[in-house]
Amino acid sequence: ATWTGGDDLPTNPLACDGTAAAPVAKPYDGGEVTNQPDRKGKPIKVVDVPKLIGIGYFNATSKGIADAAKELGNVDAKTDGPTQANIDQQISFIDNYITSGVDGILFAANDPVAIAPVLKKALAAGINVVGYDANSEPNARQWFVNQAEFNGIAKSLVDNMAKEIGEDGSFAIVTSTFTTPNQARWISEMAAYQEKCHPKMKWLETVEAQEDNVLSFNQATTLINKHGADLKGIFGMTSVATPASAEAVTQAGQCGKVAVIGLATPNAMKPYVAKDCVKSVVLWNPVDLGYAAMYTLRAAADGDLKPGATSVKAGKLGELQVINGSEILLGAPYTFTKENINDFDF
Amino acid sequence: MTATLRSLLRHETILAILLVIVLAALATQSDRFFTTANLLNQGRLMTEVGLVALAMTFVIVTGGIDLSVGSILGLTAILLGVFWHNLGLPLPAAMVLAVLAGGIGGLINGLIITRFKVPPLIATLATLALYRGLAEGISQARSVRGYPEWFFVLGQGEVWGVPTQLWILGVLVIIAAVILGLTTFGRATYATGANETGARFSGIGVDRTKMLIYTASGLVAGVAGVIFVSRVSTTRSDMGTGLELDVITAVVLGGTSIFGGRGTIIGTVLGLILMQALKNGLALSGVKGDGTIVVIGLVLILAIVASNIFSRNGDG
Amino acid sequence: MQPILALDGVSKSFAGVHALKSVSFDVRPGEVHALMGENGAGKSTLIKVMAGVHAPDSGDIRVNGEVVRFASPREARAAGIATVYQELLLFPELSVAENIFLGHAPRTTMNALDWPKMRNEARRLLDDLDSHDLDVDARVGSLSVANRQRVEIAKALSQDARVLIMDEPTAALADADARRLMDVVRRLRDRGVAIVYVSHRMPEIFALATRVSVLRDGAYVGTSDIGDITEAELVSMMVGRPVDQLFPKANTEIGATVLELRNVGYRDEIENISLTLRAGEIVGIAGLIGSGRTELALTMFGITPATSGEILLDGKPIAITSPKQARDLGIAYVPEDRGLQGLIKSQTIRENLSLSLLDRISTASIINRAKESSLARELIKRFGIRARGPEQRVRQLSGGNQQKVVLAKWVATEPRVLIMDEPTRGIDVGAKAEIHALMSRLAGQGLAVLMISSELPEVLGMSDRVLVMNNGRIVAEFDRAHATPDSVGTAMMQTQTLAEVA
Amino acid sequence: MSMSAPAAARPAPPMRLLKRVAAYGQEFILLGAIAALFIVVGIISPRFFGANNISNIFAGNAYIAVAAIGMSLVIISGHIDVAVGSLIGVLATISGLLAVNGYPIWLAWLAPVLIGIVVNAGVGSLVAYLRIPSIVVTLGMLSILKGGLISVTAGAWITNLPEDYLIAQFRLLGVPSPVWFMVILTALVAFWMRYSSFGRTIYAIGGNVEAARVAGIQVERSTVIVFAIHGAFAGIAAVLFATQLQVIQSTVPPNLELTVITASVVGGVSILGGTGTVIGSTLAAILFAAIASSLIFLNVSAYWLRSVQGLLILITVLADMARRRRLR
Ligand SMILES: Nc1ncnc2c1ncn2[C@@H]1O[C@H](COP(=O)(O)OP(=O)(O)OP(=O)(O)O)[C@@H](O)[C@H]1O
Ligand SMILES: Nc1ncnc2c1ncn2[C@@H]1O[C@H](COP(=O)(O)OP(=O)(O)OP(=O)(O)O)[C@@H](O)[C@H]1O
Ligand SMILES: [Mg+2]
Ligand SMILES: [Mg+2]
Repeated sequence: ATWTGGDDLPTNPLACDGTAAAPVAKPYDGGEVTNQPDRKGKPIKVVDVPKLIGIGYFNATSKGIADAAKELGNVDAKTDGPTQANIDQQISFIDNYITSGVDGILFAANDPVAIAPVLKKALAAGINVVGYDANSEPNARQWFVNQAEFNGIAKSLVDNMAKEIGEDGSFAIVTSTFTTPNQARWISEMAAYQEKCHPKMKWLETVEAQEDNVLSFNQATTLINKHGADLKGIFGMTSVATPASAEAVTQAGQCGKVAVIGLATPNAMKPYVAKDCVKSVVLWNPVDLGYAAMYTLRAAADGDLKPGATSVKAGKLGELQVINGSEILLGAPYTFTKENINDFDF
Repeated sequence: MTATLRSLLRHETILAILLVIVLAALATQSDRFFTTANLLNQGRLMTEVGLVALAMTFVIVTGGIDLSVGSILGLTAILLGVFWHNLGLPLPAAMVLAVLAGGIGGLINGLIITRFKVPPLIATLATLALYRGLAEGISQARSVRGYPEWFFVLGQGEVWGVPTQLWILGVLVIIAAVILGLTTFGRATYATGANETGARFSGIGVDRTKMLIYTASGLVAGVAGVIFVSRVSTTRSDMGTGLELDVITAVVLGGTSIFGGRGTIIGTVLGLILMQALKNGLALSGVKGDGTIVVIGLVLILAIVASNIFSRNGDG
Repeated sequence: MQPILALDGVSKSFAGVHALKSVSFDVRPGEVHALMGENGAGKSTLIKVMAGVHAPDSGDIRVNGEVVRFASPREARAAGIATVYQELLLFPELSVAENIFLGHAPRTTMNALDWPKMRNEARRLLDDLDSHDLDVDARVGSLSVANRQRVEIAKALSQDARVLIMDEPTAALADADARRLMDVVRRLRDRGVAIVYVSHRMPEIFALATRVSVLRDGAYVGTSDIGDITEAELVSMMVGRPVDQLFPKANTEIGATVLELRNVGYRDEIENISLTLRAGEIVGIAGLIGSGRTELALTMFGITPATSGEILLDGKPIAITSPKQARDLGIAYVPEDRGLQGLIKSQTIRENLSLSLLDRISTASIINRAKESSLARELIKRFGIRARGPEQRVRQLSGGNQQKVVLAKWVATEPRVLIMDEPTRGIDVGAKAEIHALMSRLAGQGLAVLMISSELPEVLGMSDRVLVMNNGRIVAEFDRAHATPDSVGTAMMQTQTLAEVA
Repeated sequence: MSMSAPAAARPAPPMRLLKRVAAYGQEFILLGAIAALFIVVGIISPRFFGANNISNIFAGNAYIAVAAIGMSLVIISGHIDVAVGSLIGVLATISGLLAVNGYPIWLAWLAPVLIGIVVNAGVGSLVAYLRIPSIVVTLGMLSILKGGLISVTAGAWITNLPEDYLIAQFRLLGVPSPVWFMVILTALVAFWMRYSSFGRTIYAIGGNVEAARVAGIQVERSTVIVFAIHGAFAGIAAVLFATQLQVIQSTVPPNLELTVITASVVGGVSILGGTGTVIGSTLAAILFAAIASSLIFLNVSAYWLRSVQGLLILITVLADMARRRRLR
């Protein structure tokens, strides 16, 4: 089945040769905090509400936030959120923290539109709001720390796959659910980029496996059994699906015959990379992402990061660039390989 | 007060006392808990669960259960978007049609249960998957957004300083309480749950009663779906996932017997408030989400244990 | 001879109800000791104390002279006491064989259940009870009440008990089956088993019992050898007063035809039923078990709507497709199984009494509670229901009083046709007389009454006309003058043979 | 004219066989459904018959089948457990933590079973002695276990599992060990349910508690034991679940309780208690795996996957209802 999903947003594939698209200068389109008290240099209380808690990825961002808070010294940060990626519960969590009176909110949105009203409420209550990982509508938060742009991730994934399975290879995708916004965007961008730059590659199908280890494994295994030698590569779209797909390939004895490329955290992938079953894992460093988000929030609270700024200082990460009006770019996605994967621990 | 009323109210009394204690305790933990603004806001957040819990009370009193409500909510949300955005219907018409579609979902549950005598748990377990699947299939994972401003009055606005949907919940609570407590239909509901054969042999339209109740359950889930969309400004096919567990917890906490024949709307409302107060109050007191879940689980078990012990002492 | 089982000053109360007040009772090997009393007198409670279901509040239980305490029914059973309970306690989803042997099934050498042996033994026990047609593999849930009763008895017999307690074992049986059962009881008695026997049927008591003991309101009244007492004396011991005549059939004026059935059938259960019911008339239906009498009633009441034929009310064709519709047409049905079909036992008397006439005590669907309560109080008084008040739960009433609630509930709908299925099953003589009197009175007021009963004397005593059913058909009709035990009985039997030949 | 009607009247030998078939009807329906699925899908896409695919279908849901064995016992005894998914999540995490923290492997395998027994004996005690409906207790347990697990682990994945701990990846005679577990446990329990007195006790309690009580069955104790056995199977399922991959997610697998309950009831276990077999629930678990696999093979748009699953459940249940009505 071909990909029909995602959202109605236009895709914007990057140039095949990797020349960066000229950044479009865009005026600040974030939201404004009303009646923000003077927080400059004062201790602040911050809550981080990720999409869900209890998965490796958000454990890592949460660690980055904690690291940054400790480094800054004047931030009291904690992470709390739903146990399932559920828009409604996430909203309730944020709402409760607004009532309890925090100074800053960090979030990774389960749904950009659904989360907007409650974030606007936070802004109206004088709370600094910064997103990371998954954006909301721009005017519902001040800043968004973008780990890597959708089209950048798409390019990185598809290029890596093409390198491993050849320009005429066939591949399939294992994703969480078709409704997860980030994954849906990535897949749309991947489709567009593959069409444009690797037109002979064949996209076999996309299967859903929720954020469930064993289900991902079963789905990937079935893909291998179904397509046999036709299947040259599997994309894992989540930090759950990628190791499970690698496991499926391993247990099917297809290492080296079926490539696994995907978004994943290094720790979960180390065994497969070590055994050469997986050659490249694409991801930014989620610890850095959380770290940058925390610094951005602090800067916004201090009044150092104002609309119109072109960069922000983020501790050990240095200066980060502002793009798209109100987004802060963490950097290009990172490709973990056998050579460097053991340098990371998250 | 008559003996029945007393015995019926026993669990509710315990619950009410428990609620007062919990509210007092939470108020001492955080001075932001017991404020009008917070309480009204909590009312807004619990409306969808509350609406569905009202219908679920009837369902459980008949000795049934409806696990498909969360999926119906998701399906109506999607249909609202599809009717309005893809089919170009006026939004009010789309709202009505979406709610009706929820009713049809409930009607199908009722048909499977009454015509084919499939136990409600199994029937709605199947439609739980079916309706969610339809929502996914119809939406093809697309969201519908960009609703006009007036539509958000329902889920985000206020009327006389009180969240709009809380008025709807309030009105429906009264209607449900009157129907279940005072009318012939309510009596038929209790009789059906206590002894279905006996009710049928007494000239009660048992199947009709059940059909109406399951249909109403679907309709109310549809209304909750529309309110939900208005509250969060978007439609997604995974809306309402897991709603059934919250709803059933509220109803059971409210003293409705899972075996049927016993339960009140007052109890359900108390159960609902207790649950929401715990979620909110604990969060405000600095307890994390997972800790709150644990507390709610414990309260559910302890409340039922307590009322069992008290009522057994009472009955002898 | 020393009693094998004896109770000494046993008391038991439930939430303030003194069900037993210092009762003494014993039974010896080789005798049938009948236990008598009105509904609610405490017979079943006494039995449950002997069977280890209830622990007595005070008093002693002795087995072979030694004081014992039964902590559970298992211990009583281990002491050789087997019980057939009044409310049949069977497992509907399990087979007949398994129901009989549950808890003491034969084992193979490997200690696994020996299914073939279990089935054979079950077959043997059922054959002993002359129940050759009862399949040992049948699911008990699919059996008729009478067959379930047989399973219960086979279950008790399977334990090789020294004491066999039977609580109204014949209540659900037709005469012929009851006689077969009595033969079995005699055989066991002659084998030296001690038997405690509860029944409301006087003839059985006089045919079977060696001694009889009477309880009244939970108190022990006395014991007598059966030869030393007359039926009238026994009745007045039970009731504490002389009882009105049984079968007080008043001659009433029979009016116009109210309900007429023409060639009515339902699937292959009943066929070609034609009958007329007239105002003021009591029509009795006799028949053996499974002859389709209940099926006919269910069809007339809309539970199993007719699949063929015509039904006319006041000469106008009608369709009865649901009980609700039947009720609205003025047809009432007092069902066979009062616990399941007649009552909502967990609800109060008030709620039960008003359930079939809710429309009449409500305005715009809102129930008028004052009206409901006064209606309940009035009916309790009118039908002499012995209860604390309208708010008492029906579950707590004795069988006879429960039956009166069912009757009251239906009479209160002011029906034109009253169908009664086994209206006095398990009812004591006092209550029975009251119900009979009531039936007469209702007919006198112009009701058309259709009475199904397995007690031939009741059918003959109460009916203006008697229909005999067999195999789902009406095979004979007698008017009061010609309905004698011989003629009706012969009709029942003859057709039975005919059916077997066919 | 239905075939079972004359059979009911006089069971001649061939009719008796038919009746047996009818009595085990749900198992035959499921077997038929599985066979039909295999044939249809296999014809359309021969790779469906690949040895790997068949073995994956059987192995993939084996832990669900094992959990459904315990669940079936609970449902047959007239109760239900909606917390089984959370329990499996907790037990899998405990098992993994033991394995990576240097405890003996056998302990990592055994501990979940023992803890499952203890926890569910507690649940069973609340149900049996305090007379709290099982759905209420387990609804509470669902929250407690799920919230508790996340509080304790914060969702940290367990990696670096020792190779010899991964029991679900072992093979015997070329067959994955989960399949052995599933088949052997199902057969053992099926046999035990039919030939042991405790097995029959479970049916008795579920069929009619009052009758069971007067038949001398210690209803309360038996209920606790049934729940404890269910806990043991949850423990085994958790170990199979935990060792299937080289990482353990240490969260509660979404909707697992619904899948397990669905396997039981689609397998023919009456939700009202008193009837059913574990063979049915195992077949149902296999059917689900076969459906999930088939849908991918048949190129059914994954968007419609869940509707198809829902419909199939409905059809199986309706077929069962029709059969039962004919049986009556
Ligand atoms: N479990 C119980 N709880 C409360 N009251 C009970 C219980 N069992 C019996 N009773 C009461 O005890 C009294 C005696 O009842 P019992 O069933 O022993 O009467 P019975 O003589 O067997 O009557 P019947 O002829 O109608 O069967 C009745 O008033 C009944 O309501
Ligand atoms: N195979 C069966 N499955 C379920 N119920 C049955 C079956 N056979 C009989 N019954 C029920 O048993 C009762 C008696 O059946 P039927 O109407 O055939 O006989 P009857 O003449 O009324 O006999 P009885 O003297 O037992 O009342 C009815 O309630 C009927 O529904
Ligand atoms: Mg009795
Ligand atoms: Mg009958």
